[in-house]
This record gives sequence, C-alpha cells and structure tokens, in this order.
Amino acid sequence: TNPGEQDQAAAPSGDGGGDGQVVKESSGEDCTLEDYGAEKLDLANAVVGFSQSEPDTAAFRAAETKSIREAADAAGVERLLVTNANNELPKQIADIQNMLSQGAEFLIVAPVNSDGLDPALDAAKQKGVPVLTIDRKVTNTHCEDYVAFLGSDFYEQGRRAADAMNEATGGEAKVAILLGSSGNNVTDDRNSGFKEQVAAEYPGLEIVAEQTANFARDEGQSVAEQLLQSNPDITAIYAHNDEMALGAVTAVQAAGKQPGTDVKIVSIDGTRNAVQAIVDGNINAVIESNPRFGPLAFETAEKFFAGEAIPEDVIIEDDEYNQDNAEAELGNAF
Amino acid sequence: MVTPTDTARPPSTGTATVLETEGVTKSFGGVQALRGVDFHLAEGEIHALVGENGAGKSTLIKVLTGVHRPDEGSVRFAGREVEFHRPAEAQRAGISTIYQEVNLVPLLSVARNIFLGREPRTRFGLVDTAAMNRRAAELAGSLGVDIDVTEDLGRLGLGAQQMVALARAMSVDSRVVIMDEPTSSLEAREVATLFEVARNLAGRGVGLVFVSHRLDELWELCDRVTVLRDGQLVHAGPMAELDRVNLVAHMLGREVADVVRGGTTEFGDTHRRDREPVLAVTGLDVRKRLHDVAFTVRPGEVVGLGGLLGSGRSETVKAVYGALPVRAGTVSVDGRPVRANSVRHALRSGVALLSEDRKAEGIVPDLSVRDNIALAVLPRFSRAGLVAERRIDALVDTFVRRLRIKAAGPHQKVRELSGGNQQKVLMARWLCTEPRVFLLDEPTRGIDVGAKAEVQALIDELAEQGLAVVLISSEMDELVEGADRIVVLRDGTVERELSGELLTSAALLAALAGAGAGSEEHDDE
Amino acid sequence: MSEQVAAPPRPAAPEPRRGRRFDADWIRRNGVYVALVVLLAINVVITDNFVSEGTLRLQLIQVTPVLIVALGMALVIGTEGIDLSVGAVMAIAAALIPLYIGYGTAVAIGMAVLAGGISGALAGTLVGRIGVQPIIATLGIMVAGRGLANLFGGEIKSIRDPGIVALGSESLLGVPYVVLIAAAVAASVWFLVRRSTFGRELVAIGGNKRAAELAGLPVRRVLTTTYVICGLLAALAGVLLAARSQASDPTKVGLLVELSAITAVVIGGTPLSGGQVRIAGTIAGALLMQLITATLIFHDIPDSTAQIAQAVIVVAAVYVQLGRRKAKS
Amino acid sequence: MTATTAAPEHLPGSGRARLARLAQRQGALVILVAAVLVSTFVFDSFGTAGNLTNIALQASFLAVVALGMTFVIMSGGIDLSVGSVFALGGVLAAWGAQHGTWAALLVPLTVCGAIGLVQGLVIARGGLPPFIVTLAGLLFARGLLLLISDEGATTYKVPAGSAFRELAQGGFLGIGYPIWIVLAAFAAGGLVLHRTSYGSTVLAVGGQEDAADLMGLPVARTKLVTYTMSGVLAGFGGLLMASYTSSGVTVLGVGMELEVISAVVLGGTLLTGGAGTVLGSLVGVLLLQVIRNVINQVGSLNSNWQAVISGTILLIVVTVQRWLATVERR
Ligand SMILES: Nc1ncnc2c1ncn2[C@@H]1O[C@H](COP(=O)(O)OP(=O)(O)OP(=O)(O)O)[C@@H](O)[C@H]1O
Ligand SMILES: Nc1ncnc2c1ncn2[C@@H]1O[C@H](COP(=O)(O)OP(=O)(O)OP(=O)(O)O)[C@@H](O)[C@H]1O
Ligand SMILES: [Mg+2]
Ligand SMILES: [Mg+2]
Repeated sequence: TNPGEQDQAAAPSGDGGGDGQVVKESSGEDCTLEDYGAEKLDLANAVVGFSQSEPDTAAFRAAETKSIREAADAAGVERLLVTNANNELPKQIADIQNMLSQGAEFLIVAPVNSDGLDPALDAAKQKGVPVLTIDRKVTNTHCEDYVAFLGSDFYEQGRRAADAMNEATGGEAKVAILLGSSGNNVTDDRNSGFKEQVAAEYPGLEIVAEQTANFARDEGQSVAEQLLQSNPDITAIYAHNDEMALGAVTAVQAAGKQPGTDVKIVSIDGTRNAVQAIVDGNINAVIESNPRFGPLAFETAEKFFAGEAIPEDVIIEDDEYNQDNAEAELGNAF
Repeated sequence: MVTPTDTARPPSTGTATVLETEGVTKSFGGVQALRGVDFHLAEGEIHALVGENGAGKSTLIKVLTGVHRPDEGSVRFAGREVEFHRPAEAQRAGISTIYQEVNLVPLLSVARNIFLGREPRTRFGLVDTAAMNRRAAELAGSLGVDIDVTEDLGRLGLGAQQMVALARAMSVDSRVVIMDEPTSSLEAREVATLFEVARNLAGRGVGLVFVSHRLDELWELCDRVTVLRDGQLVHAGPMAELDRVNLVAHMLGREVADVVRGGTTEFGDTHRRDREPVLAVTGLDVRKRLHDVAFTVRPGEVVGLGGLLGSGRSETVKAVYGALPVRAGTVSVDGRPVRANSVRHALRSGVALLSEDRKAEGIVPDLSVRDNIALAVLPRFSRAGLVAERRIDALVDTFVRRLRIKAAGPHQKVRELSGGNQQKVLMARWLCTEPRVFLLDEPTRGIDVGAKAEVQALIDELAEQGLAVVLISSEMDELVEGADRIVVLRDGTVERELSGELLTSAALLAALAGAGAGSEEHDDE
Repeated sequence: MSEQVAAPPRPAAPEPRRGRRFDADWIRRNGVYVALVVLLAINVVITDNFVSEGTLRLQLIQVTPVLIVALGMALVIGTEGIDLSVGAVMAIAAALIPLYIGYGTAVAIGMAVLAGGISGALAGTLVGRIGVQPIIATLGIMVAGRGLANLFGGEIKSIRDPGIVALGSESLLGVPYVVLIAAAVAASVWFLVRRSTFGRELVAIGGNKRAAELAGLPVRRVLTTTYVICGLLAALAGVLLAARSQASDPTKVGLLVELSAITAVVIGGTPLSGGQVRIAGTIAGALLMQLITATLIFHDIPDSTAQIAQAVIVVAAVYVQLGRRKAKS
Repeated sequence: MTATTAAPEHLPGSGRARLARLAQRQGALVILVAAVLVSTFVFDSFGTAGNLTNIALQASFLAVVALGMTFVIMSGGIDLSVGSVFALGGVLAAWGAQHGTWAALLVPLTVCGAIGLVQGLVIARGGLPPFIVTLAGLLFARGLLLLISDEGATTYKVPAGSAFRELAQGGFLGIGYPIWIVLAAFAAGGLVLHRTSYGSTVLAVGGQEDAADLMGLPVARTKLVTYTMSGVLAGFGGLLMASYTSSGVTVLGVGMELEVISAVVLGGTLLTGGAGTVLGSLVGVLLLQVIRNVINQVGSLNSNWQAVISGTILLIVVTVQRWLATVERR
C-alpha cells in the first residue's frame, strides 16, 4: 500500500430521502444558549461559516456541501463562507480561524479528525461563536467547545453491514474486508462494528482477510483482485465504502466470477453508482449514509438560538438498500 | 622559464626518509595502474614524479594519501607503516596534497575554500569570518594573485583556482606536500611564486612531491626524480644526473637516439599567411570582463593570446565561441557574421573551442571514450534520428590511433582515463567537427612530452592545411614558437600585438610585465 | 611508442554491460534481477496459489501503469531531472475520458494523451528554457494539475464505453492489451535510449550539461522533449488505469505514483544524478515493487507492518544494487 | 531587461543595482513583501494583527521542519521522511504527555532523532541515494505510528492540566511561543551555517562531494549530523503540533515533505546542494502560508480552484525568481 493515502471518509446517514434527515435518537445532556454562553442570533442576515473536511469530488462531500449551501439560502443568511480543508487538519484549523477573522457568527464544521481541532474551537469560544459539528464527532467538551453533533453512528453502520452480510450469504461465508484508510475514525468504527457483530451473532461468517484500499475504487479493485487470487474460496466482500465495493465488483468479474452471486458484496454509503449496482445485481446491500445535513443543521441552529435545549448527540436514521428496495429508492441515492 | 630568485637551493638534507612505498600495486578492474612501485621521499627534498600520461603518477599519489587502498605493497610515513583509509587521515598525519584536477568547492568563497575544516575561531568557538578573510587575503597576496577572497571560487579562472589550492596546501604546516601538476595552467609569474614557496618549504625540512609535464621546471626545482612507465618504476635518482633526452627516453621507453630533437617544442617555422582573414573579431565586449577586443586570424595562421592570469584570454575565446553573453562586438568567419551567444551557430560556421577546464566544460565522465569523442558530431552523424554507429566507430578509431589515446578500449568510461588522455579525447572531439577556426585554450595542459609534441605537430599540420588557430598557452615557449602573432591582453583589453622579430620570449615578457604593471608583482627580469 | 600504447593488458570486459564473472560486482550490476528472482522464489515456497498463470498475469496487468510512468521517469532522471507531476497528469487524462467519450473512443484517448503532452511541454519549458529546478517546477504542475483534474472530472464517473472497457479487460492471444501496450512502450523507450541520437544527447546532457552545451547539443530541445515524452506516457498510464477500473476518479488516480515510479527507476540502477538510463533495470524495479505489494497482501499483513516491511525491503534491494559503491573516486 | 521592472517603482541606478543584487539573493523575500503589501490593500481582513499572527503561528510548525530540510538539501541530499516523522513525533508526544511533560518532550525527540540517525547511517556509510532511503523512512515512520496507535484507532490526548499544552498554546507578549521558538531556531541555524565549520562543510559536501572528501573533510559525519537534525526537528515540529492540538493526531503530515521542500527551494536553496540561506527557507514557508491565507480571503472558493491557483502561483513565483536571478548577470 502506498504511504499516506488521502483519506476519504463517508459519513452519517438518515433515510434515503432526497430531503432532510430523520432523527433516530437524541442522547447526552442538553445544551441551551445560556449554558453555552452565546448571544442570540438571527440566522437571517447573519454571517455563517462552513468548514468542509474533504474535497468535493467525493460524491458524499459534494452532496453535503450542496445541501448546506441550499439550506443557507433557504434560511436567508446574509453571507455563507465555505472552506475546504482538503483533509489536512492544520488547514482546517487555519480555515476556521480565518472564517472567524472574516466575521463568521455561527460555524458548521465537518471535522477532518475527531481530535485536534482544539485551537480552532478555542478561537471560536473566545469570539463567542457557537460551533455545530456534523458527520464526525469531536472529542472535546460538549456545550463548551461545541453545541452538538449531528450525524450517524459508524459503529452501528458496521453492525448493520454485518446483518446485511448475514442476509446476503445465509450465514455461511469466507469474508474479505476492504478497509478504509488507516488512522481514520470512520474506518475503525465501521470495522469494529462489523467484526464484533459477526463475532457475537454470526459464527458462520469467517473473516479471511483485511486489507486497506484507502476508500478508493481502483485500489479496491487491485486489492480485491489480489485477494481473490491468493484465496479463491472467498465468497463475500465487505467494503467500508461504495467506491471500494464498486472496485471489488470489477475485480470479481475479472476473476471470471459473478459479483452478487458467486461473491456477495456489502458496503456503506449509498452513492447512485452503488445503488445502481444493486439493481444490476452486482452488489447485495448498501447501508446508506445521507449527506444532506443542510436542513437539519439549520433547523437545529434556529432552535438553539431560539433558546431551545439541544441534545449532545443527534443521531440520524440509517436506512439500507437491498435487492428489494433498490429499484424504488434509486432516486434518493446521492 | 624564468627564475625570479636563482639562489642556490638549500643542500637537500635528504637523509631521513619521510614517506615511502614498497611494492605498491593497484589495478582498476583489468587496468594495471601501478605494478610494485617503490618510492622514497626524503625530508627537505623536492622530488619529481614523472611519466607519460597514464603512467600512474596520480594513482600513486592517491595511494599515498588514502584515496585508494593499494592491492599489494605498503606505505610507510615517518618510519611507521600506515594505512590511510580516508584523505582526512593522511592530512591529519601531516600530508597535504594538491590533486591533479582542482579539487575545491566552486560555490564557496575563496577564503572559505582555503580554510575549510580548520577555520580560525573566535573565543566562543565560532568561525572568525573577519580573521579568516584577512588571513586568506594575506595568503593570496603573498602568492601575488589579487583576487577578492570573498568572491565565489567558481568565478575565478582555472589558473587562479590553482593558486588558491596552493594557498590551502600552504596554510597548514605539514611534513609532506604533494603537488600533482600544480603548474599546468599557471603563468610564468605564478610558477616562479610557486617555486619560491616550494623551496621555502623544503628549506624548512618539508618533503615535496612535484608532478609536471613541463620538463624544464623539473631541473629548476627538483633534487631527485622518480620515473614511472605503465605503472612500473623505471628510474629513480638525482635530478642532476639526468638530462632532458635521457629523462624522455626513460619516460617513453625509447632509445636516446630516437628522442633527440632540436627545439623545445615541435612547432615548425611561421606559416604562410597570404589569404584574407577567416576569423575577424571586432569590438568584443563582455560585462565586467572584456572591452573592445579585436583581432583577426588568417587561414593557416596560428595567433596566440598572451596575458597574465585573469587577463581575459579564456573569456575572449569563449565569447568568440558564443559561450559567454556578449554585450557588443561582431565575430565573422569568412566574412559571414556569426550569431552572438549561439554556440550551435558558431559550430556550424566552423568554429571549435577546446576549453581549458576539461573537468567542468569538457568531458562527460560517465560516457565512454567513444561517445565523448563523437559528442559534437552526433547531430551530423545521424540519419532519421538514428546514430550512424559504423561511421562513428570508424571515426573514433582513427582518432584514438592518431592521438594515441591510451584507454582499455573505446567503451571505457572517460572518468577512468588519466588526465592527459582525457585531454586527448577532447582534442579528438573537436577535430571530428573539421573546424575552419580552432580556438585552443591550454591545449597541451597536463599532457606528456610525447603527446605534447604530437599535439604541437598536429596544430602545425592543421595550420598547414589552412586551418585558422587561436592558441592560448601559459607556457611561454609554446606560445612564442607556436604562434605567428601574439595578441597580448590586459584586464580584458588588447594591450598590444607581437609579430615578426618582436616574436620573442623577451618581448612577450616585457609586454606581460607592462601589462602586469597595474597590479603589483615581482620583477620578471 | 606504439607498443607502449599497447602495453596495459586489455581488461576482459571494460563495458559494464558484459560481466561474465559472478562476483560482487556482477551482483551489484544485476542486483535488482537477483532481488526479483529471490522474492519470486520465496513466494513460490511460502505462498499458496502463487504458481498459477492467473497470479503472474495479474501482477503483469497491475504493474502496467506504474511501469509506463516509470519508463518516462527514467528518461527524465537520465537528464538529472525529476517529474513529480506524473500522478496529476494521470488524473487529468483519466478525467478527460468521460468528457470526450461522446466523440468516440479514439478521440477521448487522443484528448487524454494530448493533455499529458501539453503538461509535459509546460514542465519542459519551465525546466529547459526558463531553468527552474525540475522538482519545484513539476511540484507546481502537480498541485495545479490535481486541481484541474478535479475540475474537469468532478465526481467519480463510471466508464461504460465498450472500446475503453475492452482496452482494459480483453486480451490478444491470451495477452491482455494493457500488457501488450506496456511491452511496446518499453521496447520503444529502450530503442530511443540505445539507438537514437536523442537518447545519446539526453544521456550526455544528464552527464555534464555545460559540456553538452559547448558541444553544440540542442540542450533545451532535448530537455523539453524529454518532459513531453514523460507527460505523454503518464497520460497513457492514466488512460489504461481508467480503462481497467472502468471509472475515472480524479482525486485518487495516480496518487503518489511519482514516488513508486522513482523508486522503481532507482532500484533499477539508474542514478538520480543523471547521465545513465537503465530500461531493463527499471522494468525489473517496477515488477519488484509490484511483487512486494502483492506478497504483503497475499499474507494479509496489516497496514502498519506492511509499510515497515516495504521500507526494509526497498532499502535492502537498493543496497544490493548500489551499496558501498562510494569507492569510485 | 533591467532590475527596474522587478522593482516596485523606479529607482536610481545604484539603488537599482543594489535591489537587483538583493533580488538575486533573496528573490522570495521580494515577492513575499510584494504579496503582503498587495493583499493588505486588497483584503481588509488580511492586514489585521489577528490574521497576521495566525499566519505566523500556522507557519511555525512547517518552519521548524523546513530548517532541518534546509541543511539536508544544502548537503546535496533530500529528506522525504519528514512528513511521517512529524506525525510520529506528535503521536509520541501526546502519548508521552500521559507520563509527564518531560516524557512528552524527550520521547519524540529521541525516537525521531534515532530514525534520522539511522537514515544518515545508511546514506553516509552505505552510500545509498537519500531519495530512496528517506522514502523508506517515510513508510517506516508511518508504519511505526500505526503500530503504536493500533492501526490508527487510538488517538492519545494531552491531559487537560498538562504544562505541555502551554508550549504551543501559551505565548509571550501576545505572541505564541512557537513563533519565538522558530525565530530562535532560525537565528541559531544561521549561526551554524555561517559561523561553524560544520556549516561550511555542509555546503562543501553539497557543492562538490568528492572535492570535500579530498580536502579531508568529515563527509560521512556531516551527513550523519544533518539527517539526525532533520529527524529531530521534524519530530519537534510534530511535538509542537501535538501541544497545539492537545492530541496526537494520526492523520497528519501526509504530503508535508513536498510542501517543506518547495518552501526551502522557494527560499533559494539549490536542490543540487552547495548553496542556500536559512533565512530564505523561513521566507519560503511564510510565502506558502500567505498564498494559502490569501486564497482563503477570496472567500468561498472551490477547493479545486484553490489547488489550481496555488499551483500556478508557485510556478509564477519560481519563474519570476529565476528571472530576477539572471537580472544582475546581464
Ligand atoms: N578510477 C579509475 N578506474 C579505472 N582506471 C583508472 C582509474 N584511475 C586511473 N585509472 C587508470 O590508471 C592508469 C594511471 O592513471 P593516472 O591518472 O595515475 O595516470 P597519470 O600518470 O596521472 O597520467 P596524467 O599525467 O595524464 O595525469 C591510467 O591507465 C588510467 O586509465
Ligand atoms: N587577479 C586575478 N587572477 C586570476 N583570476 C582572476 C583575477 N582577477 C579576476 N579573475 C577571474 O578569473 C577569471 C580568469 O579569466 P580568464 O580565464 O578569461 O582569464 P585567463 O587569462 O584565461 O586566466 P586563466 O589563465 O586563469 O584562465 C576571470 O573570470 C576573472 O573573474
Ligand atoms: Mg595524473
Ligand atoms: Mg584561461
């Protein structure tokens, strides 16, 4: 594997709906404007900053940014500042600090990493600017460094991927895992979720290989090719995101087998290409992630500034695509 | 050769041997460079080490100073058997060396080059830059080169660089000083200075090894001589017991009779110069270096460029060749103007330049002898983008034989050739291009008597065939006997021109002295 | 004197190419091949399902992009240069294919390769004519190029065009097209270096630029051409990669390929100091890298250990190749 | 062409020549000054004290690494491992912080120094090309990082009260310690380069290695020291970052080596070695940081355009620099 592959995490999920997300559960103690010690703010004619973590070329990120922009227009904010950290934590810190110095009054942050945003969050705190984190939770203090976390439970996604895998394979399979890039929380959660669920529930699923393919399609393909060569008895592949799964599809075909039947494939994300692949019968199931945080984010913000209490974690509904619903839901894929 | 102070040399107290080798053998994959050489250097003696190109002089020196490890044999220094693994060790032991190709760092200032590794310190252990520059300037001054010691070494001409190397070697007190062709591009004046330095050192009991292809220098300076031929020791003894003819006979391994010849160089008498000038240079001007240089050369004529170190000779020919950005002036060949600053155009109009700095501007070290020779004619010798290998092989073959280039074969890397043979390879490269005008900057630099004679004869022959030659040589005789006219440069301008009966060493010296009058210097009477 | 000239015994083989004796020197000159064979042997022993037509074929297929890039890189390195932009160029090429596929397979590929040529020309001009240091010039192109690729390509796109798909997945007489193409490229680059005037000039410039200039060689033109060739090859590699994965992902295609390519070239025995180009070595170097990666995957080595192992193996391989060679002088 | 065009405004002959010489030696500096002046006028939020100190602070981490790289490059080598070593240093520091401030300082510096030392050994004594050795170092350090953070799953946090946080988060006279540290480090670096024989030996080795060897300089030892220092400084940079972010982030430093190298080369250090200045590298780092900041000032600019623009600017800068360098010689 190449050193330091760029990391391209996917993120939280709700229903496949092309519109806002549905809250599944809210947990953690609440946080109100007073607790947070911020001033009241009318989002309309306010300056809002959005710090995106990864390049918009990833389908997920593109959709996420788009929905934030649209929601911002809808909420009629005076000026929306958007920065992209290109996966570099230092750049995201700089980005946030810059947006603050450009007069941002409310920040929506998609963190590059769960840890290490402290300097940026401190700067925001000093300026009394509330921060809402989406799709990846930061390890800082709730209601002091940030208002709340909107997103989904990657660990849960992993577990449900295991369930789906069990469905697809009928409980008997030699499974190869295509890992996301190393050192990335999403990779860790989606992997441990899957493995622990398998260990607990599905003794018939034997994990024969775990290799990183850095969330990339062509790497997913070449790694899968190698794995299928070295142990031809692999009957299922679990990929941490759709891209690697699609790569695996090509690999399976190249190996002269039928993806979806000879080798079952399950992945996480819910990109249009992947859902289409389900329709074509090449992928068995996709645990969907919904990137459209815009509406929920601004709704939460409005509530917050209106003085309502916001829970620490706003976990959104996770949906699933499979042979039964793929055709119908295709339109909701991003 | 001029001797500023012909004081009798201190009687060589050559009793105690300070540095010696016993049966040293060294070979480089197939090439036997040294075969069982015994070499003895006594304290306070100046010891000549001579031999034709590729005889093994530099290799012996490199074995003595820990650059190469001998395959067989032993080295004894100050009575103890030693095995230097790195030049550093040899230096620490007290052997300081000037290697054949100037080995200094072009991008560092002259002062830093002189004191690298042993800079003067302040009491805080930091380098005392002021003191360093001051002492460097003193050293340079004492050697009669007036250069800005804070300037990058690379900006100096080769001659000046050699003097800097000397300054570095002098600035440490060591028991042995080895100089591999230190005078190869020095002017009479600097040579004299160098000799003084050498004698002083010898007087203080330092043992010196001196390599030079300018044989006359040997008798003037050295007490004893060791002659190598093909890596073997063929003669060792007092310098005085040997006359030129015998020495050459030893070097070449030929009968004395074959060697005897008149004159010190192989040049014939003046050439006919009937026709119109083939090369005409007017108002040549190079920023900070040359001002309004003008001269002409007729077919079959050899025009010498005279001048002191840094007078701009090399830069003149480079400018003519389009290798230096000129600000003004015209160069024309056969009346047709040559585009300024374009080497390729100069080449196409029949101009060729043999540069003085073969290491930096000449050889491509990792290419074979063959490819180095064919380099300049590559474009001409290729059809449809493919190299005409056979034609090149033939060409290379003829020149390797004609110039007696000594290599394991046409495919040996040039970096592995001896200095002189590298020079011959470059000579061959330019002859391949069949030039109309040949600019020779120190053409015989570092090549042995035999080869030198051949080269000089060759220049003559070429001239006879109507080639126009511009000759730069820091060897007075070569210049005076080789040239039909001498254009004397001073600080980048034409001082005057010598020809006819004025074409004598004395006249040239006078001209140079006059030229030198600007910068203070010792008397050249 | 002529017999004196003949005096030194002619060594058996002055040309480094022909070394008959199996000594340390021989191993050094052929270190990369030795390493390759050794690693193959190890796999034959310890890896199950390794000795199969499929496995070897797979390695050949997967090595093609890096190999083709490495061949171009070898030329650039021969001129004492370096080209960091190859990865970005691959991405641009891959990104252009979906854009132009509407006009037909040939056009799409043509545009992609052309883009590589243009970027190469830019690099060549900066290095050859303006005299910018290669690493920084190509670094700038790398950064800008990656951005351009994303702008052209946008989100990752699947490629369904039958022509492209066939190019990536089908074979002629059992040999995949991609492998055939790589072989053809290798052959022509070899010919370029060994036989053509251009090759000679290139090597000479790498060996001593100043001397080459004074010998009247067209230094600027040769440098520019070299970078153009490198760009073209990188683009070709991008096309093949896209064809194989039937998709173009501008953010991911060719990431860090420059490092793999350079490693392959250097392991192959081409010094970064220029003046030499070793094609066979480069091929072997690329294969070696590929085989290392494959081996680590075969044995399901975790990323951490894999990277460390790779580091050690690479150094070891290069050491066999170039180690203790300092006694040159 | 004359220096006039390079100068902001017309200058008298002598001043023009002086400027040309300055420009030639410190082309990057000229460009930096120009860039800062222009953007102060164009973007009102650029010139603010807050923004400028931000730039300086953000630059300081890169700068520390660049200092080590400067010497490596001047010695004719290159160090691709700095990015990974930087990340490793951060993780080790955060881990060490659990066991007290001293551990947080010493553990990373020791380990990273050791990595540098080993690279130096292989390069200097083994005679392997630095490019490959340090490329391997890049892989090795990253692998080590993943090992100690079990494939990157665990991120160590610097304990809340730890004095170690102060190092990068505290400041003096309203200016963060990192900035002071960088200034001190570069001052020391300049002294080492110009006023110690180690400094001139580095340049000699880079300029003409064989000559340096024949002059009896300690070539091997010099390389050893140089690569070790580069390792230590890269580790130190990571350590600062760990203190700054209060955590040992595992995803840092990817592609950093190239950024550092371009900063150094922008600063006028010859990649072929033998010449360069320490100040130049600092300028180079600042220049990159300013470019990045300015691009952000433009506001919501698509990240791809940002890449295109910064790449293009880089090319323009080096071209201008190159041209400035030729000004004096004609
Ligand atoms: N590094 C090397 N590799 C291979 N052969 C070498 C090497 N160095 C020297 N030789 C060979 O050893 C022989 C002696 O070379 P050396 O340089 O000692 O000659 P020299 O007496 O110094 O000649 P010159 O007067 O031209 O300098 C030559 O044939 C040369 O080709
Ligand atoms: N006093 C000096 N002695 C030696 N070189 C000097 C001196 N002053 C300046 N120089 C530099 O040395 C270089 C010598 O110029 P050039 O080589 O054209 O003259 P030259 O007569 O050929 O001297 P050389 O014999 O050193 O080649 C010039 O570029 C100049 O910058
Ligand atoms: Mg010699
Ligand atoms: Mg000269």
